[in-house]
Parts: sequence; structure tokens; C-alpha cells
Amino acid sequence: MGVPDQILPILLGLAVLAPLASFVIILLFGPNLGKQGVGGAYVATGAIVCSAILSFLAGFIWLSSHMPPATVHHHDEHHEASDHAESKQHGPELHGSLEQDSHFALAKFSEEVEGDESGEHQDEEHGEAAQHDADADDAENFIPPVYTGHWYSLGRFMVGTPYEADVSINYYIDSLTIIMFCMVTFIASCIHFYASGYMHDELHEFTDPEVIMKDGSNLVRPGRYHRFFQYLSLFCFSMLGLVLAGNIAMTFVFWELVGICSYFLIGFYVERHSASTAANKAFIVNRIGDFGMLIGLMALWASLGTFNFGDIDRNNDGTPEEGLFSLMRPEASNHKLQAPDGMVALGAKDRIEELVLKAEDGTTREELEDDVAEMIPVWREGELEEDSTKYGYTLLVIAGLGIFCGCVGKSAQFPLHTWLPDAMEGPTPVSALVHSATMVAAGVFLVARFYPVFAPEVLFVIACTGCITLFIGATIAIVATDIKRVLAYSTVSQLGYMMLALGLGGWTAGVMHLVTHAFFKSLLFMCSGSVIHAVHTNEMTEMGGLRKKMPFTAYTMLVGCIAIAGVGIPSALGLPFGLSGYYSKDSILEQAYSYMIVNPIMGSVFFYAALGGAVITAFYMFRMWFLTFAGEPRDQKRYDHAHESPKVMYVPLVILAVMAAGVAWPFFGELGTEGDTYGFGLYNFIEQGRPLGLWLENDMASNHMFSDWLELSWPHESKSHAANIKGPVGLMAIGTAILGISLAAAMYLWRFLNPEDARKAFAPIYNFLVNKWKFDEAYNAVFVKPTHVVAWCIATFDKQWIDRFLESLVFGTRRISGFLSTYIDKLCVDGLINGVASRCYSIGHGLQKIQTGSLRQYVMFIVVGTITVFVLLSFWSYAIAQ
Amino acid sequence: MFLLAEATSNAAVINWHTVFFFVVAALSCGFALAMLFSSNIVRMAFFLVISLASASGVIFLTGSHFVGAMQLMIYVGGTVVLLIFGVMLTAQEAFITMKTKAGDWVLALIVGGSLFALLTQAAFSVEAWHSTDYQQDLVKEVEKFNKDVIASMQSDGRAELDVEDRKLTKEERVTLSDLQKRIRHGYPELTGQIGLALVGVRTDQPSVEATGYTGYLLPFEIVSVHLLVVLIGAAYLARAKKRSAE
Amino acid sequence: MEWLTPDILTEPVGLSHFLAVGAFLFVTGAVCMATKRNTLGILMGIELVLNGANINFVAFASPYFREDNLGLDGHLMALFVIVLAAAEAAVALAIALNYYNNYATIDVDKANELKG
Amino acid sequence: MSSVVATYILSALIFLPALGALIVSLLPKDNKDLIRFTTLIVTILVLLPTLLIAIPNGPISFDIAEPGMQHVVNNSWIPTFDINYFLGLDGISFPLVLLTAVISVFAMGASWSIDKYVKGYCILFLILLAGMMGVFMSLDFFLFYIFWEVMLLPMYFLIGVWGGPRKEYAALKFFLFTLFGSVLMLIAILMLYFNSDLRQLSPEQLVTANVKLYDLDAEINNTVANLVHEDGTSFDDEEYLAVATLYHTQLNDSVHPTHTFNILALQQMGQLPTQYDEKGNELLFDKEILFGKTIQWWAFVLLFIGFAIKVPAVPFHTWLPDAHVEAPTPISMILAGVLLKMGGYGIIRICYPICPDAGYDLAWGVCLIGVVSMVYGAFAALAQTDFKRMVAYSSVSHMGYVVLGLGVWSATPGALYDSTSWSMGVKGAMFQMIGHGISSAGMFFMVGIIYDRVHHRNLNEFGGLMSKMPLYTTFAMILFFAGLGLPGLCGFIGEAFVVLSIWKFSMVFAVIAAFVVILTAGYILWAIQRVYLGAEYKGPNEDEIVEIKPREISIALPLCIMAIVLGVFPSLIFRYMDATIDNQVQSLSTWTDEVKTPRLQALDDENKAKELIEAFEKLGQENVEANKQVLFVQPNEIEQEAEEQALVKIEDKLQVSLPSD
Repeated sequence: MGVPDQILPILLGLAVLAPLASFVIILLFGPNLGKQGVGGAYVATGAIVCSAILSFLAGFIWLSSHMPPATVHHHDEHHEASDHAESKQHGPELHGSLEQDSHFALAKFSEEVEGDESGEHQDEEHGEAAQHDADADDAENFIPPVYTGHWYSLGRFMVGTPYEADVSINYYIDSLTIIMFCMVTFIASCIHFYASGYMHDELHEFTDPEVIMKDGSNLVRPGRYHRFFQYLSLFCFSMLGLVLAGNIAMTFVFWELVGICSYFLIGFYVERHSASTAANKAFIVNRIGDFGMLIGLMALWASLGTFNFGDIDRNNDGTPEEGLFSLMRPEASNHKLQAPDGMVALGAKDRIEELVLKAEDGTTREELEDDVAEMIPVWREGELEEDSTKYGYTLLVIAGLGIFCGCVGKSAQFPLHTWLPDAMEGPTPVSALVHSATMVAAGVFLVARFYPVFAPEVLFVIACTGCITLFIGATIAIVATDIKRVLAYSTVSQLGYMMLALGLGGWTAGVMHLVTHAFFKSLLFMCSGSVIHAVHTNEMTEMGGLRKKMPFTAYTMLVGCIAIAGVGIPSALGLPFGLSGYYSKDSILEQAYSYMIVNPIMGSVFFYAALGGAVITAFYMFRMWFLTFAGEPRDQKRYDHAHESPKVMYVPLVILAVMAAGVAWPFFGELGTEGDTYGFGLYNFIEQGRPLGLWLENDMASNHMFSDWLELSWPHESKSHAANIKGPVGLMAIGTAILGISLAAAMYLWRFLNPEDARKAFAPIYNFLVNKWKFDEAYNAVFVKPTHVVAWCIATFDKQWIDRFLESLVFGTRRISGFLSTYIDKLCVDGLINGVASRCYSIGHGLQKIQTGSLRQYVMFIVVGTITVFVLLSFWSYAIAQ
Repeated sequence: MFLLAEATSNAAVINWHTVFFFVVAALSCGFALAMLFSSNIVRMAFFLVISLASASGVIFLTGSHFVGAMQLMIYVGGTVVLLIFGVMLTAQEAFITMKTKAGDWVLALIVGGSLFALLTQAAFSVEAWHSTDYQQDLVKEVEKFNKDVIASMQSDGRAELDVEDRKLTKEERVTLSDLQKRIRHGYPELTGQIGLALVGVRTDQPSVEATGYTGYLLPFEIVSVHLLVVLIGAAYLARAKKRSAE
Repeated sequence: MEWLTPDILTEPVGLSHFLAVGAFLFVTGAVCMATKRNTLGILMGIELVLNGANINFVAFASPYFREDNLGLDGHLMALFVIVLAAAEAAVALAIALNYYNNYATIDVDKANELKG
Repeated sequence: MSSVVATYILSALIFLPALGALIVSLLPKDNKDLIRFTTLIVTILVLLPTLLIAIPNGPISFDIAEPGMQHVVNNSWIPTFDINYFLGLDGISFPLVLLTAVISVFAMGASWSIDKYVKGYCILFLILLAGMMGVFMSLDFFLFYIFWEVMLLPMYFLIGVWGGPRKEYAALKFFLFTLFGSVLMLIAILMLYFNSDLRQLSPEQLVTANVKLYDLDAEINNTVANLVHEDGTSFDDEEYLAVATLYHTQLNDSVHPTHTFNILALQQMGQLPTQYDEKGNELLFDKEILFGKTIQWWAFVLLFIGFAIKVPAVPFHTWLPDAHVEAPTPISMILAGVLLKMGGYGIIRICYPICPDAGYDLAWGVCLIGVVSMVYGAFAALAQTDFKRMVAYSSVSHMGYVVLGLGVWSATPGALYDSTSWSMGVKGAMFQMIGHGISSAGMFFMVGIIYDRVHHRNLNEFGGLMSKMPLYTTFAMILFFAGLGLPGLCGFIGEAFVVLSIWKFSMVFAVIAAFVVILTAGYILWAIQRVYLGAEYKGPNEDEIVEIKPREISIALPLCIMAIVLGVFPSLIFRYMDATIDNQVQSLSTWTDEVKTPRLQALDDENKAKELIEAFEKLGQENVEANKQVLFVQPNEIEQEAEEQALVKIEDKLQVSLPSD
């Protein structure tokens, strides 16, 4: 128990820090590392390989101490499932049996919880948040193992008071973390190797064909090989930090850091205006998402005073501070989602104020606090007589939506998806790593990580967003001719799938698709990079027939295409087997189907959108493959020039192709037997990280804010594995894949359907799609332009109005003082003084005659004056006396 | 003359003090007038000397012996000699006699006369200033006191005691000290008192000294400095003459 | 002329008599200042004026006439006046000599620089 | 020995630069380098003691556990008006003093480009430094005001003589604005002074406030008043308290109030419950003077305007862009790095603690101004074409965070006096001041570097500097991203903490504040794109673009390092301010609980009574007057029942009156 507790944070911490060290080394010594900085690649690759080794080490340690639950559902359920299969013919009864199932599960749950209480207490004594050795038998009260801990504080507030809080750097390690670590480091290592070949142009003077100088020549600049790896290292550090983050604030920090790395990498060709614009766009659009995320953070912080995911025992005194998850889903209420006390109190701020102001004199603070604590459950449930507001619930929804907003930005979901296609301005390894496998998947990761906090409303929004995104992405990908853009839109679309899965309650399905997608999409991107490397163009219209010239690239890419199309043998045929995409995509479709059963209206929208998306996916992927590799070369010059990439590039391709095919295979499971389809494989590993409260409950939630107009409930994910769902969905899935592939083949391989005709027939739709649904134009008109106008207005206001106003004040003051000086000063005051002076002068002038200058006369005057004074005084005293 | 005769005959007490006063006053005023009406600067100086010397006599007659002596020494012996030096230095033929216009004379005399009338009227208008018998009255009081004391001593038998043992009663002592005070007050019996007052010690008014109001040390110092300044100033002015001559 | 009754002369001299002498000297001095054209004459007038004032001081200080006399204060004041008069005389003489040197005259009527 | 050093160290911080100015004035005018190096050495000499205080475990180290004043110097200066030479450091002032010392060294280093009247420049620079130090350390209101003015004049000349083409205009604008603010401040100072009364403070409070104990009687003689024994040793706490008690009794024997300029004592007075004299009139700052507002309300408003001008907050900000654009680079650095912080410092040190009641009522206004500044500054920055002007407006926006953070009074009854958010806001604002001090000084320096080379600042005529000056661009990027609030750099912590703390106070402000992060990203990235990125340089003087020089590196590099270190280890700064700010926030929260809440209760009761009366009046009751009296005389006793009874009556009357209609 103690070993993983202590060693995992160290291993993973080192895995995070290794790329940072590489970044610092390249930053400081970059150009001096080898010839033209070629050593930068070695340093960076070494660092990420180190990280990968550490991550896999951590993975093995993890697996050795925590066996994943072998199965989700019980053997008993097997019968139920077969019942379902039978009852499928009688549609109306379906609902009833599902309910039975749920009753059963609940009963089962309560039974086992009682039996396991002692074990839980033991865990608490160990001071760890929740550790549990799980095996197949107690799957249903499985408590996901989590390691949390504290590294250091960024800021602490009100230390020593009851309101003590801090924002700190800490970690949260569960199986999701481990999986993400392994996935990210593995793919990143491959891409580092690949990039060291791909970027070799940068080793010498680089002539940028896309930048034309004033004198008409192409820009020639020194290579920036090391700079590229420097950014990559920083990115890896940020990405791993993001995964390891133990609180949402730290997540936000790394969130921004991956954003800035993405900014640098997209804008790697800084001289290209399009690149720097795309970089700006990416960062700013992400910031819009972060704006929402900040709001979510604020709502959480203001109400709960903590950012931590799990319970963290900072002081090692056996009293862990409660984290967000245990606050939202307290153990006392069976991990059911509820607005925590803090949120209720914040929501009912006015109520509390009323209470305080009404309190009698002399009520102590403790008494007040007790009163409030007493009222909180009442407020939470809206049980007040005059007011049935469920205080705090809005905040809960806002927090969830806010966090999701960040995910929308990062994962390029509608309506913030526009940056991702533009981000293809960056070098292709960047697209492979950052913009398909890792960073954009971080949004999905965060949704998965934050799952316990999302209220049903939020999940619904997530599902809707995912659904819209997958459709938009897929449709645009059909018409794109830039090979990387096809993949970019495909990424958008696949991310939509993941979101949809998560939104529909398919936690494992979503995460699993995240992992499998990372492998095959990075593979696809790297293949496209290899092609671009060979033909020096992105346009598929100038390619064709390349499979002869570059077989490794062509066939690894084909593996990727098959994987993403989700080709495999459906379970209905008895031997469910396929490439990785098959497992994950089928899970998603199954969950959507299961959802559709419970919620027929919205569910069918989601399900058929997903199904349609699957057709389109298969279609555009194979369209891309056929256009690139099959048929005759359309541009002979480029074809002649083409060649297979060097070994350092195609070896990673092969490795990734293997992974893309096999990452989701259930290795130690009993293949083929119904019910235990998923053994000791990726699925179970992910399942091990399923947040508390999602595993145990039946349906996730059925009461929500818009229950007035929409009845929704979220079926438990385990139900989607029932044979009555698996069977038809598997068939439908393979059907869509085949449909899509054959459509593509018909149009681009065998050419008995002319794409040109289709284009002409659907010209308006085609144009609409080519213009990417006109999002950019719309955003430009609605947001960018008005912002500039407002900025201009404010700047003008500042300069013209405020300054004018001040200047007019000054002018006015000067006028007034001018007036004062002319009229008051000169006429009145000066006039008075001058008048007096001139009178004095004239009097003096008159008196001048007396002033003879004769001393003797002066004596006379003195004497006369004295006499006069005497006489006057005596008269005066005489008068007084009278 | 009639008046004088009548005065002397009528005078209850005619004493030398009065006689001398009239003599010196007449001398002083007369020579002052003479100086006024003389037009010769040299004679004027001579008349002034006599007038001031007589004025010092007047001062002696008020009992201010030290001041009178100073008057003689500083004025007559110093200032006037200085003046005479000035006269001699400037006494050229043209300036020995300078006639003033008659109109000026008339005007000056009218004005001066009215001033004199005013001042004299003021001098005689205060009743208390008339009481010229003060000294005599005081002497009489002392004599009366002596008589009373002797009488009372004889009546109550103190006279029979030895001289050393004769004690005054309390009332008598008070009266005596009061009388002594009245006699002594302001009497310039000791020049030393003036000197002490100038260095800040008032022996004549011990009660005053206790309050912290001491004598004339500060004015004395100021005057000293003033004199020094004057000395220097005079020297400077005299020196300036030479320079301008160059 | 009621106050000029003969008994003034018949009485023993009092304070008023001294004051009268002082006043006479003062007035004489003033008239002297007003009539003499000679600078030194004017100076002499000043001396007389000061003397008159001095007699007043001394008279008020005299113990012969009144009980509430000025006492030592009067004497000292008179002394100061004498000293200052001496000083004044010295300066005035210096001025006069200077004047004489500059204008070659001692006629004050010639010195009308102060004329406005 | 160390205690002696500790006693004089604060005075040294002020008088060293002054002495330096004297020395520089004696140097020959033509030896420019000598003058510059002397000045630089003086600024470094000022920095050293502050570093000595900053480093822990030294003889004169700052005690981070002590919330009160440290290294206090208190000598009487003008005893008649209780004006003292009273200096001290605490967790609020010390980080700013440190910042001042650091930025001054860098600004002096950046002053080598000044070639005109170097001697006068250096003298003014040092006087300015002395003034800034004085402002941050003085605890006597009068002394504070003097230093405030001392600082103003050198700045005027530094802008007006060494500035750009419109320097006279800018200098005059700066001067008039600041003077206007300080006049308002002076009025407030005098208002507070003449209404202060030391008699109201207990001996303990007198001790806490370090009030100078004057000898009213012979009993407190000079040695005792200076708190030293005859053998020169200092008093211990008990003896100090004993003397203070004696002083207290002496004060209370007097009929007349004893006024004070002591800021700490004024804070104590401001936080007392309402005091009444025998006639029942309010004492101290609770008197009503104008329009029914109390003295502290007016004082708060006046002081706040004074400080807001310095911050500068919209709408008092327009001096800033002009001053920055015209000022020479080092002066811009000082201006942005230190001078703006004085506004924030004044608000946290003076406005809120002395006038808490007004602060509580006006927190909305303060926050509104902060938020408006943030948005306004960001939008204005977005529209600028002048590089320096853009940075100046970004300062307005960033300092808006400071005002906002300081204004957040979230420890309300509705939050049960939970002071966490408030503490976070204040700390965030303080950190933002430090972070902005570094990043904005750096940004101005970066602008200055390029301006020195190409002599223009038009954003649209740059471009491609990254390839021409890669090192410079790296530094500039770090500093600009620090300004953008990128995590890991110094700008982030302050911004994030401030924004996070607002929600509890007001959700609307919080959303707007969070919105600004988008605009900030917009204008900074856009500027970076136009200046540093791109293929080629588009403006004039292309030949003169050379890579950053060693002297410039020696300034830019430390700034960048500080920006990163503070961003990663904010506790380096927080450790100094934690105790003080927590203490201040806690005492104000307690004040809200114990003093403000009863007032609010009274107001609440009064309003309820008024509502009832209005209801009566609507019904045309004849005996309204009688009811009014009953209701107003004992507003506190209106209980639920009474209300209900009144309502029943109203209903009865309604029923009676309805048929008559």
C-alpha cells in the first residue's frame, strides 16, 4: 500500500519535470547543442523517452497494486441481459425490464456496502483518500483508487482562522492519470523521433516558399531546429502537468501553458502572416473558453473555498480536507450529486443576510452559524414554504458549465471549433501531437476528470455540443482538399464524439475513444506529414497513386483509416474483434442507443447523429486515402519527386499503427464469450478510474432544471453492454463503416460516381461546406469587428471626449480667470487700489508744496502738530466728560 | 517788585530753596532767551553753556545730585565743548551771523508761545503738583510722631526703662517704618543706588526686585552699544569727509 | 489768567514750578530750532529741548514734592537722556561737518534736498 | 548593535538617496559617467538594506509572523500638532519598498540613454527615490502627505525636461491631475485630523498604534516618552503599556480632544463602534457633515479620488498615456513600476482601515471603478497604434485589477463574515501591484530599447524583429506574456486571485472581470504579432536595428528572471504580506460583525417601519402620525407579531374602506 503511495507521485513528478529540464537546457544552450542545434532534438527526445519510461513504470506499479475490475456487470446480469435480448421483440416491455434491472442493481449495492464498511474504515485510518484493492468479485462497490497529495502552496489565505484556504500545486493520481500519462508520453516519444526527421530542413538555412519579401524573393532565414524541440518540450511538460494536476486551479495554469505552447508551435513559422494569425486566433479563442472556465473556477472557489479534486491530507494528521468530489458527492448520501453546503450558502446569500439582520442583539456568531447550518438542507431542497428555489443548484450548474466552457475552447467544440483547422499552419508533428492527440483531447480529459461535478443540465449541454460538433466537423471534412484540414475536421468531429459520449453518460466510452483516437489520429497526421514531406504540398488534388512510392506511409495510414472508421466484426457475429476504433466507437454508439431507449426523443437525435457521423467519417477518411495513395498521379512532377520518408520517420509510423490497431484489445479477457468481453484491457483499466457515484448508481439523474419540458434520464453505462444493445448497434456500426467506405471507393477509387456531378448537384450545400459553415465570416462580423469598433470608440472617446472635456475645463478655467483678471482684478481690485494710490499721489502731490525741505519749517510743523493734538485731545476728553 | 515783596512778606515759610530756585530758573531761562535772540553763533554757544549750567542748578534743587553732576559734566563739559569745536570748525565769516526773516520770527514766537502756554497750563492744572508743603508736612509728622512716642512712653512707663530696653509698640513701629519709607523714597541719598540699578539691582525697591523686575541692566547695555555705534558712526562720517575731499 | 495769581510766587516752589521751567526751556529750544538758519544753532536748540524734558523727569522724580514720585526711575531716565543727547550731538555734529564739507555752507535753508 | 541598525535602517532608505542627491550635486557637471555611476551606486546602496531586511534569519530580517509594524522609528517633529517622524514597515509596505528599490536600480541602469543635463536628471531621480520610499514607509499622515508632494515635483521636471515632443503638455497634465488629487487628500487629512481624538483609544490601542506619548505632566518625562530607561535600554511591553495607561488617564483628564496624525491610531479610531458624547452626538468620524453623510464617508470619497488618480482609475486616467508616451524610458519604468502603486497602497493602507463604514457602503463603487478601468483600459489598448501608449493603457487595465481586488468587501453578513475571498482579493491586488511593477517596467523598457534604435513607436511600422533581434524578442515575449497574465509568470497570480475573489462579492463584476482576460490576450498578442512576428521590418531606420546590448541585457534579464520566479514561487512575496493582510482583513471582518451589522440591523428595522407607514398612508389612515411615533420610537422592538398585528389592522381597514368606495 505504501509503495505506490510514495513512489507514484515521485515517478510521475519526474516524468513531468524531465521535459521542463529539457526546455530549460535548450532555452539556455539551444544553438550550441551540436551543429545547428541538432542536439536539441536529442535532449528533447531523451527527456520525453525518460518520461515515457517513468510513466510506464508507474503504470506497472499501478497495475501490480490495483487490479482493474475484470468486468462491469455481474454474471447474474448475464441472464437479465439475455432476457433483454429476448424482450427486444416486445418493444413496450423494454422499459419495465430495465427498471427491474435497476432495482436489482440497487439491492445488490446496498447489500455489499454493508459488508465492506470495515474495509473502508481501515482505509481512512491509513490517511489516504481512497485506496482499495479491487478484484472482480466486488466490482459494484468498487472504490476507485486515488492518490492525492500536496506539493506546495501558491497562496494561502486567512491562515489560522476557520476560513483558511489555499491555492496550491498538488497531484491527483488515479487510473485516468496513469492512462493519460502513458498515452501522452508514448505518442510524444514517437512524434519526437518523427519530428527529428521531419524538421531536418530547419538544420540549415531555411527558404520559406510561402513568404515572399518586398523584393519578390523568398524569405531565407536561419534554421530553428532547436527552437522547435524547445517548444515541444515545454508543451510536454505542460501537458503532463495538466494531467497530473490535483486541483482545478493547477489545471487552469497548465491549461494556459499548453495554450501558449500551442501558440508558439502554430506560429512556428513566424514569418508567415497566416501562421501568426492562426496562432493568435488559437490563443484568443482558447481564452474565450478560459473565460468560461474562470467563471466556473470562481463559482467553485467562492462557494467551496477549495480547488482540490480529491481529499488531501496536507498536514498528515489524518483529517484530510475535503476536495470538490467528496463535497459534491458526499459519502453520506451515497455519492449522489448535490449542491454542497457552501454553494447553498452562497446561493442563499440574501436569505442569510436576512437571518443575520433579524437576529436579536447579542446573538453570537456561533449561534448564527448553527442557525444557517440548520437551514442549509432546507434551502438546498427548496423546502421553504414561501419559496421553493433550490438554492445553490444554479451555482452548481454554472460551475459545471463554466468548466465545460474551457473544454469547449480547448477541445475545439462548437462554437469555438474554428481555431483548430487554422492551427494546421504549424508543422505537422505539432498537429499530430498537440492538435489531435493530446492538447485538444485535454478538454475531453477535463470533462472526464470533472465528471462528478456535472449536473444533468451540464451533461445535456455537453451532449448537445458534442453532437453538433461531430456533425459540423464531419460535414466540412467531406469537402476539404487540404489533407491536413481533412484530418483537422476529422479531429473536431471525433472530439465531438467523445463529448457526446460523456454527455450521454458514457464515461468509459468517451475516455476510451480519447485514448484510441489519440493513437490513430496522431498516426494519420504523421502519415499526412510524411506525404507532405514527400510532395511538398497539402493539396490532395495534386497527389494520387503515392502508395507505390511510399508504401510504409500508405499502409500505416490505411490502418489508421480503418481504425477511425471503426471496422470490426460485430458482436452479433460471435467474435467481436476489430481495430481500436471499433471498440471505442461502438461503445459510444451503444451508450447513445441505451440513452435513446430511455429518452426516445432527444436520444434518437443523438444516436442518429452519431450514426450518420460514423458514415461520414468512414467516407471522408477513405476519400482522403484514395485521393492520396490510390489511382493515378494527378501531378506528375510532384509524383516524381516523391519518395518514402527516412527510417526515423516511418518507424514511429509503424509502431503507432500497431498501437492504433491493438491498443484497445482486451488481452486477458475471455474473448468472444458474451458478457465478459472486456477483460484485462484498456476498457477495464479506464473503468477503474470511473468516479465514485457513477459506478454505483443506477441512472445518473432524472431531476433537473428543465424537467418541465424535457424528461431526461441518464442510463448507467453498464447497461449499454447488454446484448440487446450490443447486437443491433454492432451491426449498425459496421454497416455505417462499410457504407461510408464503399461510397468513398465508388467515388474516388472505382470512379463510377463522379464527384464533380455530386458537387454540382449540391452546389449550395457544397459551397456552404467549403466555406466551413461560414463560421469565420460570422464571427468576424459579430465579434471581431464590433470589438475593434468598440475599441476604436473607446480610444476615440478617451482622446476626443475625456481629453477634450479636460481641455475645455482648462480652457474654461482660463477664460474664467481671464474674466476675473480683466473685470474683477483689473477693474475692481486694481481699480480700487490704483484709485486709492492715485488719490494718495495727488494728495501727496498737493502736500508736496508743504514739503519745503526746510528743516526749520519741519520743526514748526511738529510743534503745531503737537499743539493740535493736545487741543483736540482736550476737546475730546471734554466731550467725553460731557 | 511789589509782587516779590509781597510774596516774601506773605510767605509762611520763605526758605533758601525757593530763593535759589528762582535764581537758577531765571538764569537758565534768561540765557536760553538770550541764546534764542542772539544771532552770533559764538555767543549763542556761550549763552547755551550758561543756560545749561543753570539748568543743572535746577536739577540740583530737585534733589537729584548725581543727575545734576552728570548734567554739568556731560553737557557743559562735553557736549557743549563739542559744539564749540563745531562752531570753530565752521565759523567762517559768512556764517557767524545768519539773520532770519522777521516773518519766521513772528510765526515761531506765536507757535512757541502757544506751546508754552499749553505746557504751563498743564503744569499748573494738577492740584497735587501744587502741594509744596510736602517736605515740611513730613517733617512735622515726624516731629509729631516723636512727641507722641515720648508721650506714650512716659504714660505707660517705658521711659523708666533703660535706653536699650525701650521698645516701640507694634503700631508705633508700623507708623515709624511708614514714615521712614516716605522720607527715604526717591531720595537720592546714595549714588551707589543708581549704579546698582544700572547693573540690575534695585536696592530702593526690594519688593519690586522679588517679582523679578530688576533694574536697568538691559537699557544700560543697549545705551552702551548705542554709544559705541555712535562713536563709530561719527568716526565714519568724519572719515567720509576726507575721502570726498580726495 | 486765574492761575497766574500772585500766590504762585509767594508759595514755596512746587513741582509745577519746575515743570514750568522745563516747559520754558523746551519751548525756547523749539523756537530756536525753528528760527536758526545755522545748523549748529539748530543743534543747540535740540540740546535745550532735551534739557527741558530732562528737568521734567528729574522734577517728577524728586522726593521733595510728592509721595508717589518716580524715584530712581526718573533719575535713570534723565541719565539716559543725557547720554543719548551726547550721542546725538556727536552724530549731528558729524553730519553737520559733513554737510559743511559737501555744500560749503551750514545754512539749513540751503539744504532742501528733502523737498518733495 | 543590530537593534541600532534596525532603528536607523528605515531613515537610511529615505536619506541615503537624499544624501546621494547632495553628493551628485557636488560632482563636476561634465563627467557624465561619474554622475551616472554615483547615482547607480546610491540606488544599489538603497537596495542593499532592503534586501537585508528581506532575507530571512538575519539580524534585521523582516519578521513574517508579525502582523504589525516593524523597525518602527517614532520621533516627535512638530509636537504642537502631534506630527511625528513616524516610519515603519509591515507586510503591506515592505513588498512595495522592495519593489521600489529594485525598480529604481533598473531604471537608473536604463538611464544611460539620457544624455541631456545628466546631473540635474540624477539629482531629481534620487530625490524622487527618497520621496517614494518615504511615502511607503511613513505612518504619520502629515509626513505621508509631505513625501507624496516631494515625489510629485521631481516627476514633473523629469517628464517636462527630459520628455518627448509634447513633454510640457504631458508634464503639466500629470502635475495638475496629481495635484488635484493631493488637494482632495489634504482636505480629507485635515478632516480626519480635526475630528480625531486620542481619548477614545484604550491604552492597548495606544500601544498598538505606536502613539507618541507626550509629556502632558511632569510624570511622563522625556526619557519615558521615548520609551527608554535612563541607562538607554528600551522599555519592555509591560512598561510600555504602563506608560500608555498613564498617558491615557492624563488624556482623559483633559476636556479637549487630542488630535493625531498617526495613521495607525486613526485606523483604530475608524474601527471603533460609534462613540457618543454626553449630549448623544456622534463623535469621531461618525458625525454627519454634508448631505446626511458622515465625515468618514466624505473622507473616503476624497481620499479615494486622490488615490484613484494615482492608480489611475477611469475616469481619472488620461494623464497616464500622455505622461508615459512623453516620459523618457527610465521614468516610464518608475512611473509604471512604482508610482502607480502608491494609489493602491493608499487605498489599502488608508481608505479602508480608517473609513471602514464608508468602505463597506462604497465597496460597490470602488469595484465598479476597478472593473470599468479594466475593461476600458483593455479596449483602449486594443485600438492604439502607438506602442508605448498601448502599454500605458494596459497599465490602466492592469491597475483596474488592483482597485477591484482591494475593493472586494466580501465579508458581509450574507457570507457570515467569511473573509477568505477578501483576503484573496487583497493579496491578489498586492501581488498584482508587484507583478505589474515588474512586467510593466519591463514592457516600457522593451519599448524604450526599440525606440532608441528606430525612433518611432508606430505599431504598424514594425514587424520581423524576431529574426533581427532574437534575444531581445525572447525577453520581450516573456515580459509581454507576463503582462498578459500567463501562468508561470508574475502577472498571472495577481490577476487570477483578484478575479477569483470577486464572485463572492458580485457575480456581475466577476463575469466582466473574467471577460477582460480575452481582451488582454487580444491586444498583447496582436501587438506581438505586429512588432515581433512577420517576415520583415516595415518602418524607417532599418539599418539601426541591432541586437540588444549587454547593458540592456543586464536590466532585461533580471526583470525576466523575476517575472518567472515570482510567477512560479509567488510565496516569495506572499510570505511577507500574509500575516499583515490576514490580520487587517480579519479585523475589518470582525468590525463588520460587531459594528456594522448592528447599524445595518437598525437601518433594516427603520426601513421596515417606513414600509409599514407607507402602507398605512396608502389606506388614508387618520392616525398615521400616532403610528409613526410608535413605530419610529422603538424600531428595534418591532417583532414579527407587531408586524402581523399591523397587517391585520391594515386588512381590517381595507375591508372597511372598500365598501365606502
